[in-house]
Amino acid sequence: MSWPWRLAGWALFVLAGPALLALAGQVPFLTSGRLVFLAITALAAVGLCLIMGFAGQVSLGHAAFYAVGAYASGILTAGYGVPPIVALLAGMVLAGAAAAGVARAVFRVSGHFLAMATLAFGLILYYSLGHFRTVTGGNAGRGGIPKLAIGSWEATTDTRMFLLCWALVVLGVLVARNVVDSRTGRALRATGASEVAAGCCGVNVVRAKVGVFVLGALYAAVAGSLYAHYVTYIAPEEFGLLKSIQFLVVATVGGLTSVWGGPVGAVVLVLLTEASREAIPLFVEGATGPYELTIYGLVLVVVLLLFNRGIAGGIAHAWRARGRGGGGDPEPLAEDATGRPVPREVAP
Amino acid sequence: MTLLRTVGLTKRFGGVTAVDDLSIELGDVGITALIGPNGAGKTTAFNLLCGVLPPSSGTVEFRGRDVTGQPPHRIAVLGMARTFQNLELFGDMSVRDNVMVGAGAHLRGGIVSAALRLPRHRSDERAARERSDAVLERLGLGDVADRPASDLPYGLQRRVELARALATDPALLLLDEPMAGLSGGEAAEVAGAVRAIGVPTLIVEHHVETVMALSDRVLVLNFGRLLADGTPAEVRADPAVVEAYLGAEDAA
Amino acid sequence: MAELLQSLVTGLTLGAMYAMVGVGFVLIYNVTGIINFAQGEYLMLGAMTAVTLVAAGVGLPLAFLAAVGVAAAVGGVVERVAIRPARGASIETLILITIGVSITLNGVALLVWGVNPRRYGPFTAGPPVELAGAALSRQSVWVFAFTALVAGALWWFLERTTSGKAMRACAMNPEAAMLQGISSSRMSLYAFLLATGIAGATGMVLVPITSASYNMGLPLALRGFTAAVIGGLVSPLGAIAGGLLLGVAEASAARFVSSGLKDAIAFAVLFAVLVLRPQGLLRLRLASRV
Amino acid sequence: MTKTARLILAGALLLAACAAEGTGDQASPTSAEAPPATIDTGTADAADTETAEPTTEPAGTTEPAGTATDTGATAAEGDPVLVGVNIEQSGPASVQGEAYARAVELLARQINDAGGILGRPLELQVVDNATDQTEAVTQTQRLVDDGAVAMVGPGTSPTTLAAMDTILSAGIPVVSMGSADAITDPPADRPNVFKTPARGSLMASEIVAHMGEQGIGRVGLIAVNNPYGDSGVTAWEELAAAGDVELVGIERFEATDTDMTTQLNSLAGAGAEAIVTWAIPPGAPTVRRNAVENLGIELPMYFDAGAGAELFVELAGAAADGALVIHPRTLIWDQVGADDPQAEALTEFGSAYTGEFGAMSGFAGYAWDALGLLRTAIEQAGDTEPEAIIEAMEGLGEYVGVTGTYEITDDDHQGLGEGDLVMLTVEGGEWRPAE
Repeated sequence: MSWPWRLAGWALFVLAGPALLALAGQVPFLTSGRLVFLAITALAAVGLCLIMGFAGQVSLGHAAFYAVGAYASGILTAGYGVPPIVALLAGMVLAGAAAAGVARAVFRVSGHFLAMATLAFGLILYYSLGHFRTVTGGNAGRGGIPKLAIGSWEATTDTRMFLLCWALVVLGVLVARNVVDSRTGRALRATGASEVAAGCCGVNVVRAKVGVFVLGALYAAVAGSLYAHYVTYIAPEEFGLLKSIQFLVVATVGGLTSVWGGPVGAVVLVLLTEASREAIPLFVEGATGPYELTIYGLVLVVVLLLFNRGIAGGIAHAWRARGRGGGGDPEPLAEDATGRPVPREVAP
Repeated sequence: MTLLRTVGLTKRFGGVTAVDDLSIELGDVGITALIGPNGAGKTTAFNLLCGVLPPSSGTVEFRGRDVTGQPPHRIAVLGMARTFQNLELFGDMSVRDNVMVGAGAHLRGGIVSAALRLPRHRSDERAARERSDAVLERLGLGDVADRPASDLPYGLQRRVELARALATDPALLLLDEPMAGLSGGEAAEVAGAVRAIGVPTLIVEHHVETVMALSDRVLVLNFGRLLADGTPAEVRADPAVVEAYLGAEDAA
Repeated sequence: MAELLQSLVTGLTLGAMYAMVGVGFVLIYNVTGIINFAQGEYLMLGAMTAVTLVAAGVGLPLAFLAAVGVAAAVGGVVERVAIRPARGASIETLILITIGVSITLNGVALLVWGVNPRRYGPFTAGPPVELAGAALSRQSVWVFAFTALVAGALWWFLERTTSGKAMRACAMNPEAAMLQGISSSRMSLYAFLLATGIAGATGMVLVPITSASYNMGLPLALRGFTAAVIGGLVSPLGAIAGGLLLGVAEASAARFVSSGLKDAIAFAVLFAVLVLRPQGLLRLRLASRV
Repeated sequence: MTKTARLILAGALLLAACAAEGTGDQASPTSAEAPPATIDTGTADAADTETAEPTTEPAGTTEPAGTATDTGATAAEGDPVLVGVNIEQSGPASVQGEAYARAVELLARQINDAGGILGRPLELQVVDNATDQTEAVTQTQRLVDDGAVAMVGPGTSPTTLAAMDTILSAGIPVVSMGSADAITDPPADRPNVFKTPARGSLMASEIVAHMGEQGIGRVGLIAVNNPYGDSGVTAWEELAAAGDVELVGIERFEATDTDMTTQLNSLAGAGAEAIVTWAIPPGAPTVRRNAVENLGIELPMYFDAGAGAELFVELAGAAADGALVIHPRTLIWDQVGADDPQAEALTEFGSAYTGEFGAMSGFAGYAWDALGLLRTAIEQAGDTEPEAIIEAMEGLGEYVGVTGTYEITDDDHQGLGEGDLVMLTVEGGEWRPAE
């Protein structure tokens, strides 16, 4: 794709944040708080896309790293008065170390087994958070966490918090794009195509996978930290299996093999589920919770059946097909081993 | 000077001994051919050399270092590159990206410099790209650099594999039947290219005549054991070889 | 001694529950390659169906049949509507589809039955059975009997019947099975019917112990899966052995380490098994591959 | 006006973002500087002015004006008073959520039949937070954005504590049904937050008082492994530290567990003279059943108020008989004497609730009281301004609810005390005051 398109795509992405913010309050369900959570989820999901789409590792324990970030921030700031930004970095270091350890242990297995090993890791951490009360506050959780502050700038309002989160999402996507479009990214795609050949070309497969797994965990840690500082209270239930599944849903619906999968998935899912939540009572009187659950499940199944590349992946694929058909696309998009496209930029 | 030395290299699969007590030594010049009847253990020997399979016993020494049991990527970084009998291209990636994977073998910049686009990353990328483009030009692949590797005709795909191996800047090139499935003209082109490269090469080949013409030295493997070792002329005259291999072929 | 025995008895009862759920995972995984995250929901469907019927005055045997029927019918429909069309999709897509099915079934159950847990009494009333100082509830005896029955019936089905052998063939080598004229599509449907039917029956038998509620599925599914993995994820009998082992491990952890950490320990066992011995802790001779 | 303001603002943001150069990832921080404060004021304005707009027709609204005009002698007129109800209609705490929803909708209907609040119809906006902390936050915000003058809920401790920051910055009066003391304590830091369930410490000390009469000193505690159980563990650890009771062991179980015999054995083996269970159904009745039916434990067994109601009896079956539950009088609403100060309130609530839904729920009373407190405070304030309602709440004096007689002050945003809870037991499947 030529550079004006590429630039337009990025500009559109950057502007999507302020545009969403302008909609907040206009659309009944789109509160500013929901936008903050949307951005936080998107950020964690970008990391999951890297882990799953590019390192090819199914993770059902992403919330564990989210928890590490949140608890590092919560404990260090509320308990020891550490400045939030330092706590955030500490959370990243801890999550990175944990991810490296898990990755080294877990990459001996693959496929379903890997998914289950990450799931087990997430559950072990979840139960431990509830058990070791003196450190974590136990099931009752931990409050009194200060708002995020960088120097004298404080994210006291939702608007500030959202813009900060969105900036981090943009930055996160940029970093992910850089990695995908680098030696490591090529090495991982090569590994997907032929592990033996990649090894014989000097690709250290394990190191590349561990590296991406750690990077993906860092996204989750930052997201967790943002969550802790936004809500100012953390408790284990926020970081359980359901959260991991939520990240997985967002990333998969968005498109695992696209660095845009996180934000696209988060926006689409929130809009879709909330809009259907608004719409159901128009048809069924007094419909609440249970209907939402059912609709959410159905939407998930249908989206997965219709777009098995995810939405961002599907768009990129369609764009590429169009480009090929017209013969006007000089630089074809790369694809990974399973034939799913690895777009370098999204179609505007 | 010795480039590669194996001592008592052995590989057993269950009850079958695919490579049996193989001890060879390669200097750092010229083209050596490894020949033998089907199932003689040539490809297994290759896999043992470059670390794809761990040996049951014996050692491999490459450029003065014991690399026995080392993973392939470490041996590759030391300077051993290979191609595959059944092509192992990264089919969906472009030809240039295929070659750049090889060209990245010696780069040290990791995920961090890539993520942050540090100057290190830029210079790395530039170096890898320049080297790749040079190799592509040299092998006449410049025009197809941006096409997905799997879109190319078979002969060109063979050449892309060779380019990818060369891009790692090898000290030793292992070619596993590089002419398999090629027409006579294409095979001659590849032979010419291999000659021109000038990197020490160990080549497994089925076309006995091509090999004899191309090689400086010939190793003959039979039932996993080294049967003969010498110049093409010496090997051709060796009665054991004639009986085990050439003779059989002649009869066929 | 009596206390140790009590932990063992408790553990085995838990384990029998996990085992029955694990069996369903193995059946579906072997034939279709899918980890069916919704497995626990079929158990819930069976339990809820039975509880509704029993409350309406239907006898236990009829409630049992209905539980099996409803669970298997839903399982069959799900296989045709949601699983079959996604054949060939990536692992994560398949996992997510089963998760989506699980959420949907959960929501539907909430709509149909509401939030409150319900229960009926043990199949046979009476005081617990005494075993050398350890108490074993009457319903636990029923659960053990049911587990043994399912194990035996499965063995007979897989080893002695044509359909069972076809299913095993399909699990071992789908291409070869296809050449033999075995339809993998039909086998996938059969595996779902069988696994969800067993889940429905299990739910019905468990109601006196666990109560029945719309959200009972997931925790049991997680442990059933753990049981299946410990058993190597290839054989139903392995899953049963894995379930019993997991139950005993959990009860022992609660008794001798900390009841607050028992689940962390149970999942640590899963993690260790997956990382150290992905082929499963138990490779029983008798545990023929499905 | 607000809409135009917001459109202009959106335009400004877009421009700010466009002005930033390059690929634009630096754009967002730049644009974060100027406008944020205005947006929030905009939202707050909207909250006050847009209540009457038909476009904000919320989900799960109970019919507001309709019923009132039909039946009421004093027809409610004017803008409805919007009260948000943020509860757990799905997820792990949905058992409570259902009872809460029933109670508030029932009371709202009664209020509207009686002429509404301040002569205006009461409109409830019931939202489901799915027992999810994130949802608890966004749903709270949503209610505030839609113009709720007060909020009932959330219904559990973690959902309330997660929403706390939003609640505090919104400033509207909130009455939670969560159990944790941290919801209302210290009131200075929680100026607009109240809660209806009794403190865990109050329940625990009432149980200890009862034990003292029986000469019981050594206690084993078994608590569900979630925030609810943690609040019980904390309360008992404090009592033990103060020397009021000896704790021989603390055992935990997961909310989804189905067998607690191992934990019960440990406690019995440690020499407990009584076993205290801190859990809600289905955990609490399972503990009782395991102890009685599986293990034949004959120790006295105490339960906190969470064990509540018909579910305990239904799920524990015959084993329920003899269990001791510390609870508000809601479960024995039809057994209190006419001289009981709560008699009238209990009869009104009990007959209405059981008349509509059959069995009484132990949780329903908390939501009933939450809405009742807010209604009375608004009436007293004569206004729907947050400060006025809060001031009225703190000045209610003795408010006779169904959970107990609340004395809310600026020092105590909970308000229940000694005498509000009674020790109940089950006899033949029916709740009775214990000896």
